Amino acid sequence: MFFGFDEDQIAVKEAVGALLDKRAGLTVLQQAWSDPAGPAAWAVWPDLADMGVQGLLAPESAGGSDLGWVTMTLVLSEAGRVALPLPLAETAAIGVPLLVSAGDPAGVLGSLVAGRAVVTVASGIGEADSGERPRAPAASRADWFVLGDRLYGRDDVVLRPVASVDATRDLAEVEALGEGLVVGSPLEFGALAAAAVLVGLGRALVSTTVDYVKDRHQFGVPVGSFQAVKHQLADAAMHVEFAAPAVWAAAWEMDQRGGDVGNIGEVARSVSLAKALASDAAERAARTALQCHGAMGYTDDYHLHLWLKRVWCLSPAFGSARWHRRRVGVDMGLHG
Amino acid sequence: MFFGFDEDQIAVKEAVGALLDKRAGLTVLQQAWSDPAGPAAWAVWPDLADMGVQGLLAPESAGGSDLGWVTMTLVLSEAGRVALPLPLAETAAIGVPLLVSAGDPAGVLGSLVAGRAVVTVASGIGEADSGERPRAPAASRADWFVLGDRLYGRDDVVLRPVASVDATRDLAEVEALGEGLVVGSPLEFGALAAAAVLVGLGRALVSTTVDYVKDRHQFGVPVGSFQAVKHQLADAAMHVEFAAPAVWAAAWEMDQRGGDVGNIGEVARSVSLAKALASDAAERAARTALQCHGAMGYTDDYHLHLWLKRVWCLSPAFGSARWHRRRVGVDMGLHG
Amino acid sequence: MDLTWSRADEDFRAGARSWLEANVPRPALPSGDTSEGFARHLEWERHLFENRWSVVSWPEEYGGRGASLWQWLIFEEEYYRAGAPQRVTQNGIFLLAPTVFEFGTPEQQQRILPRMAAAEDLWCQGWSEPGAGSDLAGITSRAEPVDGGWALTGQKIWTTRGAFCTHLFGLFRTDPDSTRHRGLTYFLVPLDAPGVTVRGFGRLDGDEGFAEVFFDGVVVAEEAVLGGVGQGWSVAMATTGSERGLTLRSPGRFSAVVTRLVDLARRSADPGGHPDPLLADQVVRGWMEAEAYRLFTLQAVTALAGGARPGAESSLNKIWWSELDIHLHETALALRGDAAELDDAWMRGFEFSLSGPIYAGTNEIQRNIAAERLLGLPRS
Amino acid sequence: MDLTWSRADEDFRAGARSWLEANVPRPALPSGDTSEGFARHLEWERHLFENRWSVVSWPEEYGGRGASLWQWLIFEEEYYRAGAPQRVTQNGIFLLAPTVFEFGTPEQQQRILPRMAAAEDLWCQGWSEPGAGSDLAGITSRAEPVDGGWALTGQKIWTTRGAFCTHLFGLFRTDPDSTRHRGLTYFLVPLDAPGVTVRGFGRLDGDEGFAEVFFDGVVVAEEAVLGGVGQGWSVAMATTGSERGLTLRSPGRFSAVVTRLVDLARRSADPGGHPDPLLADQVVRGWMEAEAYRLFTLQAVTALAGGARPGAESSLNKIWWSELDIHLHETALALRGDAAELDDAWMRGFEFSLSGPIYAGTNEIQRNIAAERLLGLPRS
Repeated sequence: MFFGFDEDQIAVKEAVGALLDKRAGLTVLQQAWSDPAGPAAWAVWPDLADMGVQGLLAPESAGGSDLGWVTMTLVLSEAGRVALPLPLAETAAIGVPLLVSAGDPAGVLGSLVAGRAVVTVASGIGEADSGERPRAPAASRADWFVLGDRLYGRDDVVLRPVASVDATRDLAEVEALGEGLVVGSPLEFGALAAAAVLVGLGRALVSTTVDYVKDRHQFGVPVGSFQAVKHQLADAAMHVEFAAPAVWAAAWEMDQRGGDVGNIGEVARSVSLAKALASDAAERAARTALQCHGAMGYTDDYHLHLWLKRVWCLSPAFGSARWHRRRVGVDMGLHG
Repeated sequence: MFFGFDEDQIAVKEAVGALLDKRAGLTVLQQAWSDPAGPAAWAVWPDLADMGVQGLLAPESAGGSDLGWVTMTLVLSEAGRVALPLPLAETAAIGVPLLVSAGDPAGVLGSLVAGRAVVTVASGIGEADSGERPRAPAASRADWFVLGDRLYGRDDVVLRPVASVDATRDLAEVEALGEGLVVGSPLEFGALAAAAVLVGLGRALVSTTVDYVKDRHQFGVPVGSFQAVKHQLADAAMHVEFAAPAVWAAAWEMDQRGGDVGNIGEVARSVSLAKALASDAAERAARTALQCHGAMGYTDDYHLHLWLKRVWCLSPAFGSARWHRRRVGVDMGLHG
Repeated sequence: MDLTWSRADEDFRAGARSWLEANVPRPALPSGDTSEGFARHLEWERHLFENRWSVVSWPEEYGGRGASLWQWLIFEEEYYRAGAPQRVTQNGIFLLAPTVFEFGTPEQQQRILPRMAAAEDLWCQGWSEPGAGSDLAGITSRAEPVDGGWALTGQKIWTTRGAFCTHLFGLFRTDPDSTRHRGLTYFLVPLDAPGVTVRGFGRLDGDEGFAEVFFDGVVVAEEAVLGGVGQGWSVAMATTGSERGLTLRSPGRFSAVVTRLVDLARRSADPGGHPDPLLADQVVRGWMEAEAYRLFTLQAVTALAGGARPGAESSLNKIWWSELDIHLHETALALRGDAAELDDAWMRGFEFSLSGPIYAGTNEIQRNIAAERLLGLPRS
Repeated sequence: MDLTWSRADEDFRAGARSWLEANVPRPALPSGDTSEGFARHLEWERHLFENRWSVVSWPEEYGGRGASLWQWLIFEEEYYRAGAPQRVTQNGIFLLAPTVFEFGTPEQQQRILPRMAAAEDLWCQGWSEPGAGSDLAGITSRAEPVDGGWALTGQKIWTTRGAFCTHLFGLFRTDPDSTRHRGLTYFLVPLDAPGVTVRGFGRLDGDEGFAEVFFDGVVVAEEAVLGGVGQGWSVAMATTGSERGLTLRSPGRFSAVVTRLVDLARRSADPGGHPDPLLADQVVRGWMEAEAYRLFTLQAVTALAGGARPGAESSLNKIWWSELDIHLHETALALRGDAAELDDAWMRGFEFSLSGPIYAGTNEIQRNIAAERLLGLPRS
């Protein structure tokens, strides 16, 4: 029993974190807000590939490192920390393992790992039919689209841009034209990846807010010295820190199963645990962050809203907390 | 439009409140804890009848005043305030109006109004079957038992005492022997009456706790000067004060329908509103009261537990908050 | 107790309803917090005024109908029910006007109120400063006496729709040696005066709803003072009571959202014809909390109609409606599933609801007020 | 990362499980917080000791097995899984013993620990005083030097099972001029010493679980001091860290409740075979929060096994498990419908769970600690 990270895992996380801080900081994020498909937003993508991030779940034969899900989720939480406006989860943590598992039917794994091609994944998984069409982020730049359990090339889809609350999402409705290639459901991979990003977003929201309330004075004292602020932040930090181990544990279990879509049902309960806790924790952190920032958080002149909106997008993605609790309840025989 | 009380209503409430303070104070309540059927606990019963309380919903022909539900709920909230350990709701607000509505088939209305006979009402209303037998409070002293929509005399039931968390409840399982008399469902009357008592309990819990935290010092200052304590109490007070008008409004609607069981379905939504809000508010007030009292609230040497336990008994009685929300949801077409 | 409406009130309701049905713009106007939308809203406001629905509770001489508080509630209920546009004049009508009625000179009332009702003068609120948000008493903007008036210097921030308005009401420090809430004065300032600079900036939802207003020796006349030099705090508190109390958040606003939410829930049904039972429960909870708010308000208006003054229970009011508003919108987004992220009316409403616990005194401040003034707990 | 147990750990688990299955008393013992129940519990504690399951993580010389932290966790998991009796010796074993291991002299360790493990000496905690609950530094009980030792005077309260114990550990003020947390000393006191008076009184649930302990010039020897005169605060904080941290609330405790709760939910099904979906959701939420607690604990034990010291995250731990415990029992009562009021094991468990956010430092204090020491927010 050892519930910690080994040196390699920590080294990868820190290297990616440093790269993101340097090449995907706040200025880049703000540029992505007005031009999500533009060169500024995407400049870090090849750097990430050079560092091997897109290939973390790919075998060495495809140019990957096969370091596995524990490393992947650590890296995704770094992407969440900086609110990276790129489809890293969709490409590296959904597209790659689906293609690996399906035997790379389109022969594109190498280009994904090399950072030359981009995968995105359409919504509509894990919720009752909302009457909306499937939508995918990074639609202007994606080369491959996962819809349901199939993969489509860019020429096999029709895209209609729609506005997300988070403009960096570059969202579009996706309609498939052809048959596509069967690659398997992205649900488990997507839910776990989103959970990891949400942990990073949640931690960043707590730490940004802690910094703000230490500095901001009202009534002659720092706002952060008021019990009402302290207690909200202590609760937010607690929920994020209790969600994080569930994400690492689900990643470890995924690695034990070899990330094979065939027997992925065995990890479903751990994935639901991770996603439910992470969605709830990140939503709480977002609400707390905004309330503790006061009006400052409510302006788009300040950067907080970029993290808030990402949480609002990812919390329901690949199944809300409620949906995942229900899935576990069904598994326990508590629902019809 | 006038959402207030008239002078008569206020006068009755104040007179009953004064009587309860004088004749059913803390000492009497503590005696009822060890001997709920004893003379000390019951001494105020004839006084209440002398004041006309048991007859508030009875016509003048039966010795009542027919003052109606608004006055009745005001009086019941006073009973909640002092945690009166007697079946006033069961007798005056359920037994009497059921018998009035049913034409007094047993000919007992006069004795109820005069305080010479006592009605109790069995549980099991408004919840899924819990597998338990119906239970009624004040079982040792009750003359009449409402089970389902029927009334049974004491000789037509078998009683087996069972322990409630609230020893003043004098609880027993009730098994009916005969056919009984059909008097109609006690659900609406019971839910509204319990809601009124819960508002009184909730207000008392808030005010007792406010007094305690003003007095209790820690870290050199009154506990009540800490924001964490203030905010919990402000929230508790808010929920109780927003529940109260819903109780009065449901009572007014009940009066408009003449309290007739025949068309009582028309007030069901208002009753559910009142009971759901009152149950939730009283539970919150109980939790807050205990937390703000600290260890002091956790001893049976101190009186707080008597109010807490009454809340725990009445909050689920005649339908929990959840049950009443579901009933409204069904009415709105939101549940199958 | 009598929870029925009088015949006169029912007639008033019928009149409001039929006028609104015939006049509310379709499709709905664009957001009033953009410059294009604001202009469209102004047309609507002036149309309201011309038909005497702009300020129903004001005396007829100022453009109102002398309607009772009850009728005002009825009008609001009908206004929201009809899906009529957000009132871009609300900061003047609901926040400044009650103060002018109470503290203004007859000259000020004549000069200010009719033009406000007609949406000729558009008023924004200058309360917050970079260093004084929830802590209003930390204001440092100052007014110095000059010949025939005052010179204003300083900066206001978070001024809603400041970039679109013509006038500002705000607090300035007239006694330079004063601290905290002493030595403040309430000023009425035209935004076209020399030395005023207004910079609009965006809200969370992307609308340009906020402004910073800079004052660089802006000269105003003596008549720009409302309620007496040095009396600014108590005059402002009256306005603040109004903002936190009944006026901004009439129950009809939330009842209208509940109606839309129930409709959304019915349309979000699974193949069996019903929404997720957990969300159905949240919808009913929202209905219950909106009903409780309506009833609490009826109780409060009964007291006001009987001569009571608004008290600290308005703090409870503000906590309740702001949390209710968030709850309703969160429930709607949950019903939307992962389509919640679309930038539509529900998401916009959700974003706006999140400002509720912040503006007009944060809910933390409101809980302090309720604890100290209603419950009598000691100050920290 | 490796979330599998070693072969040795699996063997340890199998050994514990089979012994517990064969030895746990059936039917369950009466509450250990009544005098009759306490005696029955002592028999059990001695039986545990004789089989070396009383203090598995202690060195063998004191009656333990020298088990690792991991094995201690495994034992606890099996202990709760088996429905074994509440440990009435827990205040000694889990709160005092770690302090004796860290601060005790070899003589104290030899004298105290084996008799504690064997349930010969029964230790209760004397922290709180009528004027010092959450604010431990407000202690006024004092110790005055006398020939060869100290004379203790004062009053302790909320001493769990004080009426049944033989010894007390507690803080007394040795420097009469000191204030707050300076000048306190940690004493070990036999309750049969002349001048000690113990008055038991009831808890919320009716059990006589509390005591007041009065000291009227009680003379103790120099060896009654643990960890140095005047060092009481830092010594006590070590114990408090222990109380708030891992020891009292092993994850197995909550996992066992979850198992019973899932079972209750299945039995509370409607005619269609399923419980109310809202309550099913609450059951799953409880399972998730218990799982999160288990994983958080595994992470923390990994750090401890790697040489880390317990830190302020133990405050988060305490908030989490105490709120989880209430949530689990509230859900159970909701499943019971209006039968919840029956004075049964679920109601008893609910009542006990409500003490969680109060004892061992209220959750308000824990949130302050987490905010200040983990997040670095300024003190008030």
